[in-house]
Amino acid sequence: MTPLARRGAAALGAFAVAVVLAVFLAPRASDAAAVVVVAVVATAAGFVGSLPRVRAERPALARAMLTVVLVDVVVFATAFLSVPTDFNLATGAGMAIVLLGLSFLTGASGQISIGNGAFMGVGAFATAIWANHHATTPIVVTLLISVAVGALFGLLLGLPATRLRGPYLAGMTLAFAVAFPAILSSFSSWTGGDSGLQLPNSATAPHWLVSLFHAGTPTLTTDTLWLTDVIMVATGVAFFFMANLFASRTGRAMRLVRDNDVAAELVGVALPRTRVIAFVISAAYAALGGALWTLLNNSVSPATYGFALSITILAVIVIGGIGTISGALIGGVVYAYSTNVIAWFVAQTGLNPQGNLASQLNGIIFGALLIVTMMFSPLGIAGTVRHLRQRRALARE
Amino acid sequence: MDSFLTSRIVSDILGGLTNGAIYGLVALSLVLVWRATRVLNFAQGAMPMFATYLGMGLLSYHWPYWVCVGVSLVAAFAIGALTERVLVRPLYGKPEINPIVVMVGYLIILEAFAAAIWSTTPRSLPAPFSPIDWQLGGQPVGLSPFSLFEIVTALVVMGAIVTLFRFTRLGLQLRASALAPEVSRLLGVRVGRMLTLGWMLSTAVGAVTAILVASNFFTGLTPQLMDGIFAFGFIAAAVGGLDSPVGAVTSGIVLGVILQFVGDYLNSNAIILVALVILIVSLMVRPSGLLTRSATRRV
Amino acid sequence: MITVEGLTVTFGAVNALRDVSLRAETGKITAVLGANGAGKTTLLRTISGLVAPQSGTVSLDERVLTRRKPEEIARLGVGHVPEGRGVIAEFTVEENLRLGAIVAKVPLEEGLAQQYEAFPVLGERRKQHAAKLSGGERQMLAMARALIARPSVLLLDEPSLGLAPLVTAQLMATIAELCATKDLTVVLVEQNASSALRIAHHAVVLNVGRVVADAPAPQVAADERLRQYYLGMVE
Amino acid sequence: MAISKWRRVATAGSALLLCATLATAATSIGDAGAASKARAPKVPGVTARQVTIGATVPLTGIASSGYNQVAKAANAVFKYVDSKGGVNGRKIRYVLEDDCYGTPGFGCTGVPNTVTQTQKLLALPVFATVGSLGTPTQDLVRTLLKKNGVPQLFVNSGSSDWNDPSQYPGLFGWQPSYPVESKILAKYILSTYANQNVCFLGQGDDFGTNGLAGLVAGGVSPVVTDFYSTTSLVATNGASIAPYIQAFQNAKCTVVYLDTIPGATDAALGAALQLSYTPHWVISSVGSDPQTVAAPFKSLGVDPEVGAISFTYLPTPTSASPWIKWMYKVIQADPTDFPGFTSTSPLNGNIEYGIGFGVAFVEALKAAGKNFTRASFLKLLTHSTFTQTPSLAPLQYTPVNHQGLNAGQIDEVASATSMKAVSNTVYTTNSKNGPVTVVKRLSSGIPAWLR
Repeated sequence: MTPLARRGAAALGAFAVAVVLAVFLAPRASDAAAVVVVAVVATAAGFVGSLPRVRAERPALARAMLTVVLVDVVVFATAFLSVPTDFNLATGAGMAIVLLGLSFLTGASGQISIGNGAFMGVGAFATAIWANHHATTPIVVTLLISVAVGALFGLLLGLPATRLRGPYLAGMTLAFAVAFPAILSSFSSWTGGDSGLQLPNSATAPHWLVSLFHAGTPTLTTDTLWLTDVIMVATGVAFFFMANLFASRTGRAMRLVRDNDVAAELVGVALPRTRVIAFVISAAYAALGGALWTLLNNSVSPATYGFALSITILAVIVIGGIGTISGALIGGVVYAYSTNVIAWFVAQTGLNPQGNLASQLNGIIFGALLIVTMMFSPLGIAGTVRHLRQRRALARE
Repeated sequence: MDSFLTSRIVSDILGGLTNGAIYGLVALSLVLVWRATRVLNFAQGAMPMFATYLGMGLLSYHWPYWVCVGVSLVAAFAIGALTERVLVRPLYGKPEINPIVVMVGYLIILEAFAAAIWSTTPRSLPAPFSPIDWQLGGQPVGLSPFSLFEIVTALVVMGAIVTLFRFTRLGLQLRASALAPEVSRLLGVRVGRMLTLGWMLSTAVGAVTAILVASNFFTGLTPQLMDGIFAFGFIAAAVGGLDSPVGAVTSGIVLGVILQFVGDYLNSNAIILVALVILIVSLMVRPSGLLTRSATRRV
Repeated sequence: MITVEGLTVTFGAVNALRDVSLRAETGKITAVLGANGAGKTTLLRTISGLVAPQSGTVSLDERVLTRRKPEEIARLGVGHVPEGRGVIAEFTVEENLRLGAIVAKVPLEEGLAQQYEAFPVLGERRKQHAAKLSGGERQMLAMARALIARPSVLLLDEPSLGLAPLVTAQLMATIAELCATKDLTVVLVEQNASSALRIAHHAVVLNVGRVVADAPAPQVAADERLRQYYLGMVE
Repeated sequence: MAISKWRRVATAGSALLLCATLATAATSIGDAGAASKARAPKVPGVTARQVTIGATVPLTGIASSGYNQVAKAANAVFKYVDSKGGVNGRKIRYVLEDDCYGTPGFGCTGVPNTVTQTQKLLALPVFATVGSLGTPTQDLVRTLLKKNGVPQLFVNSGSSDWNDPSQYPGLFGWQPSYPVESKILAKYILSTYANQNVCFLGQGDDFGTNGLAGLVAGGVSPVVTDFYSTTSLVATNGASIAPYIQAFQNAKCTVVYLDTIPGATDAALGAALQLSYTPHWVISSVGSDPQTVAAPFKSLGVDPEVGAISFTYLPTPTSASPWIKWMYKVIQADPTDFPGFTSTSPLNGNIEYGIGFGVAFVEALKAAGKNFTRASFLKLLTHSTFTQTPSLAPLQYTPVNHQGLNAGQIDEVASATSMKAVSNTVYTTNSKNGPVTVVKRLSSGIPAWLR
């Protein structure tokens, strides 16, 4: 069988499975039709995107197709999952966006930030504050505003960061993360102090969108689902841009900076500028993730965006694979489901779930994973998988 | 004269010196590790916290106070040595983010273990001296025997470290190992041991700090004891320059005094914000610290 | 006496030294010559334990040095003045010397006095930071720092690098004198072959990690082929 | 060059088009999911033999000391009831999720926020959340729980946010609201410390602002009012409180009113001790539990809290209330969560609190009968008055009042482990400008089925 034929067969098989699933699981004809649309788009995109010729000659198109497939599959899946699972997935997707930004910062410029939880908070609060003052602004616009505010903060902190090397930069971002909730609290007339803010309109779908796509008024559950899907699409768009950025000239220049900044300077890379750009992009991504969390939670509080979150972000990206795109996505999944897994584990051990040890297991496991990952496989799960595949490929030759 | 000594400004200065002494000690312990091994130790608060639990926990078995302090220091030496040998040694020569991440993981683990073993309920540590301010004419002067003890301890520890580094054979080897490990080895210096010793010293300085903190702020000994203090200590170390022990203690003390005035005259919720601004501004002016001699970057 | 037998050192896929054997006699100067990248520095670093060889042994008199740590080898009496001198710029002259005396068996004050006598310029500038010294003075300091420990072997890596010809000549004279009076085993790595050959008793020529000549110094100096192809000494 | 540029534009365009298709498909799929999710069990979290309820509480982090016992004490009640055959044949399963009070701090790494933890409870599913802790944390999940139709019962906080039946019909408080408490304390201040300077320190959220509002409504106008931020408190190990106390001393306040959590109470008392500043302390019930507050001072030999005035809506452990004996019995029957608890162990305010709302829940469940739904349960609750309950005065809900308790008495910190009643008069008032009056009808003893 030629590779082309094999791909074609696989795509057809996936299509068939999707249609069967759709017919059995969706009770109404219109839903079945929607599922079929998704299945067709996914299958076609997957087919086109995986063609070797497309991948070689039109990498951006291939990446777009890959994005579509990923998002389609997840959105397709969410329709059949329970509401909390959806919520977990959406939370993880928001986190994945943050991780994409951090991964880019580290992977492309060799810098590390321990303050991305605070940048998330910037986006989260920007959304809440804007929505409280301008309730009629479409959600997409509010999101864009939040991203811009996040980027601005990134620029403010990134300017001194251009002159700092690793540990100083890490320390400065750490100080920002520690200070951030207290800063929010001291501007309480804007931020609601320690109590935080509620979204005024409870993040209902914009009416034009609802009337366009939903038959009646959205029910409680569809409301959540709608948000989940929006977040998935946002994650897809963020992923697509990041994938292009990694492959672009800027991305290459940044990797050069990471590997050898003296050499990079010699070949004409403007060091401070590249560092600032990387920092700003990671802050903007973090802000988008935070803004989406605000929509998802309907509310925002300073304490959520404290130091613990920044540390958790660092932990999940390291476990997923810092500096890689797939690592960010894996990290998002780890974030979404790790506590469930740990809770399950606690149940298996028979420890008193309210006891000292059980309530600290989260920390013990996360800490141990961080150390073990950095010691034995610094590129995390993504790096390990890549390594194993290369080894297998070598063994085949 | 009495009214001057009990005035707001004087009591702010004295209170600031007390807090600043603690910041300075944390900064000093960071500098010790940084000089020895070029690692910014994010577990710098958690390691001494653990040692303090091990040592001062013996108080509940009615061990004498100073013996418990001694045990804490010994525990700190052991934790410092073990950490350097097991966790840090494999990281030399790796990209600079690796030790950062590992030490963050270590911090998480240490705090989780401490909470799992000793719970998060604060433990009360007796202060060796009265924590109640002296009075003049019925007015407190902003200084208690214990806070004086804190300031003196900070200065003594700094003095001891400076003496060790400047005037002893061991200090010479410690400095040489940090500055030029390869050359030092060629001259017969047991560099590995010196690096370990750097971590041991740093953890011991940390343990002194942790005991003071746990006895001082009426919050008792908790697993998160050093979290906030660490941030201020780092700011002091970064402003003073990570290479300079004297700079670290000095800027810690200055930071303490400034923040005391901010808390008193501005708002105590603004303390952290001001500290952050000080950090950012000073790093913009002198990226390698205000009080270091050279601003050259090591390649 | 330093004996090197069948030494092979590789860095990744590159062979830095291939089956190198040589012998540096006590009280003699053995020059190791060769072009840039011939493996001279690697040879010295392997002798003093900084580089672990793939195979082969290094011995000091009867004692095997291979697989010992550099600090142990230093304590056995091997002094190594590294390329670029390795003077600690942040230290004062005296601190550098005190560091050198860590492994010394004689009292510190006695050792310092001796070195200040041998290198008066260092005595004059003992409180100054090494960063302020000139190239020649730094080389003096590096040698004094190695000698204060009273080593039986002195490994010198390109001592003439970056020095003016006159200073180089002076330095070579000092080395020759030291070797004669203290019964030192000197291994002198040099790219500046002519000045090294002037004082050396024996010479080994390396090319791409291999020994291409091992003979008394005058003989090497007279070999037109060696001079031309490996030592770059074209008149 | 020009061609490749066009190619890029075309690629980007096609990508966007795909995303748009996707959004269309995604949103229409929502309906499919909704339909499939509609076939849920009749009463979520309720089976023939078990009722599952849950709460988010701080088991780790800065707020965990003391507060981590509250829900465990409630659970002790449920275990005790279960051992007697449960309520209407059903046992109660109480699931606690740690949310670390949402506070920043290294100790809470890997602990998700309140929203995520609440989602986990929804996934179980739970019939209701009962006794979740914290004003800011529970504010965050009000909408979420409402959307999912999950009752949010007996929130562990005295904020007036829980009393908003028109917006949140499923939301119920339990303890007296902060304004009620501070108004009753204001009456005490006016009568006992007439014409003295009062200073106020409150938490920088609803807790502090509601408390101050009640104090002012009660006729006390503090000469200095300050609000601390919990995040600063955490970051400075309590040192951020000291300047406020210094300011109070400078203002010559002889009465200091604290609306603080225990950690902040400690910081305030400690700072005053250092300054040899000895005002009359009046401390909200939230932050006055003697045992928790005394912990850091244990080795000093002084407990600066002794003599402080506070407020309680539960019987003091030294009182003759039959409930106190019962509480000891319940806690001693649960050695898993309370190891080493004996008849001589001090019964602290946190344990009493947990038992208090635990009993309230089992009584409500008992009243709801064998067959109930979320709607019928809530309807019953809004028309209930529980007179046989641990609180001093009966617990009452009406369709327009979801606050819960609204009465209590003044008590005084007698030692490092106990409170004593200043008098046995129980007062009540409302959150607005109503007068403070004496409650005539107090709670009676323990119902037979609970004994």
